[in-house]
Amino acid sequence: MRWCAILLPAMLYAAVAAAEVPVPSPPRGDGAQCVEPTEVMRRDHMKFLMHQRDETMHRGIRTTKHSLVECLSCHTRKDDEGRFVSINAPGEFCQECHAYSGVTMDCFGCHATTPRQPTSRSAQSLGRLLSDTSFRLHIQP
Amino acid sequence: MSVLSVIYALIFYAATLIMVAGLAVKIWQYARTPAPLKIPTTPAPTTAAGVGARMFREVVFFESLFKGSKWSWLFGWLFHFGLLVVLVRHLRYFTEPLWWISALVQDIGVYMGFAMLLGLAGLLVRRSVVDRLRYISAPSDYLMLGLLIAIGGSGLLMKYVTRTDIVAVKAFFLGLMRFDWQPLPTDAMLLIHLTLVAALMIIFPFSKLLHAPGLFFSPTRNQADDPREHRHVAPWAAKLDATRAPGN
Amino acid sequence: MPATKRGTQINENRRRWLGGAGAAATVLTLAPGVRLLDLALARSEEEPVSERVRWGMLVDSTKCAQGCTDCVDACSDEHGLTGMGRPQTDAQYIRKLDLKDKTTGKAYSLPLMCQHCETPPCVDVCPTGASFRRADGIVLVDKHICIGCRYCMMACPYKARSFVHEDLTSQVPETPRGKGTVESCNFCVHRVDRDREPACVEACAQAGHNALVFGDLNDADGALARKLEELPSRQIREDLGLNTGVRYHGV
Amino acid sequence: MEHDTAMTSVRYQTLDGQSVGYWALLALLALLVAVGYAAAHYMEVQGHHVTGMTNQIVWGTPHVFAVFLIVAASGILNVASLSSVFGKYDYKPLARLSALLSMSLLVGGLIVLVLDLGRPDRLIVAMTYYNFKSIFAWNIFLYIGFLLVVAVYLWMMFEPRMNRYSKPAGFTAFIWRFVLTTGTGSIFGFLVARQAYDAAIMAPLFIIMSLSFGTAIFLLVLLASFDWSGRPVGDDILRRLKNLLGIFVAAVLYMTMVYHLTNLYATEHHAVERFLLVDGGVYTLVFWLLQILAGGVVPLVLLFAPQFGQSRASLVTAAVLVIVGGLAQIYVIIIGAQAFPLMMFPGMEVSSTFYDGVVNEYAPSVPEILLGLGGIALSLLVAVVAMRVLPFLPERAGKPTPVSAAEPTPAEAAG
Repeated sequence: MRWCAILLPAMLYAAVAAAEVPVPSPPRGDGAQCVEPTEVMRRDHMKFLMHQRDETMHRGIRTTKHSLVECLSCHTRKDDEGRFVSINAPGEFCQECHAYSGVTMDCFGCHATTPRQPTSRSAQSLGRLLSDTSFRLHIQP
Repeated sequence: MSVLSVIYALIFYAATLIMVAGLAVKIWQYARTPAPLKIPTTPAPTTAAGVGARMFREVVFFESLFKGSKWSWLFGWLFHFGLLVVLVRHLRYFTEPLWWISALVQDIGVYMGFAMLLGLAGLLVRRSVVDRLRYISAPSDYLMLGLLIAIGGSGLLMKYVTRTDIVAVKAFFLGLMRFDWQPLPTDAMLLIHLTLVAALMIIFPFSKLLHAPGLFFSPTRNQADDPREHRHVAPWAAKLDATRAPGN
Repeated sequence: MPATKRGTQINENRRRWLGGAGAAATVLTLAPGVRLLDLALARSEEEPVSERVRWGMLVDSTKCAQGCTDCVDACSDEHGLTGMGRPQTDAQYIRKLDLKDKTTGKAYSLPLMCQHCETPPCVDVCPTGASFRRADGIVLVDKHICIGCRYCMMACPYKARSFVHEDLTSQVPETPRGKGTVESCNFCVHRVDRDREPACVEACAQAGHNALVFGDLNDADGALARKLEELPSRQIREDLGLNTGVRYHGV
Repeated sequence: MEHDTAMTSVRYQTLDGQSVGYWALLALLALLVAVGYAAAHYMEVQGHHVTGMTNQIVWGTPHVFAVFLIVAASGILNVASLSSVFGKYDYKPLARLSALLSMSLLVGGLIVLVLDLGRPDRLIVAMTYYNFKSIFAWNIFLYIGFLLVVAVYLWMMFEPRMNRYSKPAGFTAFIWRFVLTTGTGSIFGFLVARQAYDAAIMAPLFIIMSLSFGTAIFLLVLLASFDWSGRPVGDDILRRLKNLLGIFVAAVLYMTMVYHLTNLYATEHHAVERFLLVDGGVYTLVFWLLQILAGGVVPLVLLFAPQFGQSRASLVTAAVLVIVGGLAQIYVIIIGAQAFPLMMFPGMEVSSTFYDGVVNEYAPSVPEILLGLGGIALSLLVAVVAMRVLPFLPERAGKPTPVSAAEPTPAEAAG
């Protein structure tokens, strides 16, 4: 009798709760392969970003393998009007998993959330465009 | 689905069942245990509302422990408060979408993890250094402290050293709750952490950790000091009472 | 991808782009003589900045046109500094100063920005080390560890720093900047690391003033050292002995 | 209830804490704390443009309150030091209260300081990244260390078995608080950039300010907590505290004078001195009217002129004025000094879009003031709760005052 009292609600719960498990599905990046295996990136992407951040900030090393700008260039999507969507917008690459796991990102208070929007550039800033990594990637065939 | 995932799924079903059922049995037992006399520790409140307030202070601030031993109170409260916040933080693995309270404590929760360990360390030192405490300490007392320290330690190690795929961990637990099993990442530290937690859940209904529900059934705390205002009749005594002649 | 191969690729892209757009003006500023470092000194991407180089600048006030704000505009554009219409709290990395000698009445015009001191007071006072001086002399704020205490702003004799007073959304990829942190002129470090000049210098040259000369103070044969040899120059608040990286001529 | 091992046995008791007045006070303070926190939250969410601060005046009203509280925290420990370090055992019954207030004021001040940071969420960064050349970084250690040292000191005083160590603990706390206030003063003393700072005298000036503000606050808290809980305060102890306060107020005036005179010696500083003392508008007014007159001269008259003698009302008024004057003094030091333009080009008129060469404007905003008041309320709230939980207050302070001699004539006071 006692056990029924416990098992009955459990079985009822099972009947109600049995459903698809929500799992985040971040959009795929542009390239064929990320700079590290996916299994590694899922665990340690922040370690790479932190390392790269200190190398770049303090030692002026601007290699692109683990740079946030490079992440953006692969993982930002464009909307119907051809403009980039912020990578931390709901459903976009970064936000999808971070919202799921309750992790707040402290990157995008400061860092740009899209590559340079090509349409917003004036002719004056051609020089800057030329050196812009993300721009370079997007004009590649 | 790996064998490991299946094993852990079964372990957690078993652990949950044992903990819930065990607690239910214990609470049922506590609730039926007679309290034939009014024995609140005085000074005690004389009204039900007063008892509620006293119980609140007892549960939230550990009032009687504070009056009894300042050091145990300090470390004990530090541990319990830390544990509370850490548990709320861990709700993120079981709720989708995230509950606001869990989102709120995400940042502070990490530091509370350290506070929890500090409190446990204090309690352990106290138990092993103070003579009269060491004398009354049984192996199970150390086991509980050790288990909690190992759980906290492995959790923090996962946060700072060997990380795991927490998105997959969440999917695993949501899967358990929805009977739609998902694979569990096979990181050693995660498996250690989860094994210890399952062990704690299984031990819980057989251990001194029962003070958590037990506190609410403690007659020295949950009774109003009103024997002059109301005659106290325990439920089992009421039957006897009814057979007695009125006016007697 | 190996650095050399990647480098070639960039150049190919640049060439392709320039060919299409015909933007000759930008190429002019990269003409011979303006190149920042000799090939011998240029570092590869993996190599950290070193003390062999000390970046500096000479401001020739005699060539700086009163009322011209090309350097300021270029800076705003380069770093994505969009004003909020609140001049007291809007960030300025570089500003134009109008000076008038009280005795002679002679007027001067010059740009003022972070002076990239050799011994910067902002670096001394910063509690977390967010304010730091790179090996090559560029003074920066590591906004990752800046807590926004503003002690550096109290300590800077040039009022070169700004505090970000509000949420921003208009950042450019090269200059991350955000609410609650302090920022200042960084000599366009992202450009310097890619062997290019700061935006203000480029703009000044484009406008034909050539009042700003950027270069390596340690390179005796470099453009900056030669210019410093040729023109008398001074440091602002020389009395503090900060050995600034920015020098001024004609004031 | 505990017994002291001192020659005269002192009995300490917790506040009863059942009265309506107690709960009303608690509710008021809690409300102020909540409002202060809401103000800080508002400033953080909106960004600092909703405050009075700008890129020209970067430290504003919250810093005035925070520095005031931190400085006073160090000075308020003086009462405890008098008994532990200087052997004035008449103060011994008040040592616990003194130590408690020094901790609670420091906590209140630090919270205000932290909540006014651009990134208060990064407090942990301030604890994990250190630049050991920074006086701010030293101060983080000094503040945390002070809290620990005073906590140990309190433990020694509370725990009968530990009483014999309370003297060395008190001595450590005594030294520590001098170093702490030296550190606070040096934040300004080593700033070469600004005309009004860069003066070594800032450290001793801050130390003497701490003693003055701390004693004033202690007097008010002492009288309030004892009166409201029906504990008698003897005139003898008040007379001692009154004389101490008077000496400290006079010393602050003297050190302020020395600060300005040394500045005036160097001709290059005449402009900033002229600004502060003569034509600085609101800062000149605050300096002369609030800092010097209300916060210095009037309290001295109230404390020492025979007409006011031993009246508790005049003592309370003097202490309140010292606190007002103290806030005014720090306002002038922090904000007045920033209002004066940086001197980069001597002999030149300077103008720019970045407010070079002009006196900078600053007006305290409501959220800033609420945050500051919230800090004061938090300090008091901590103290009021602590007094109820642990026996901080003795049953009486000083020797019993004969009823007939509650208001002795000046002649009696002198005798």
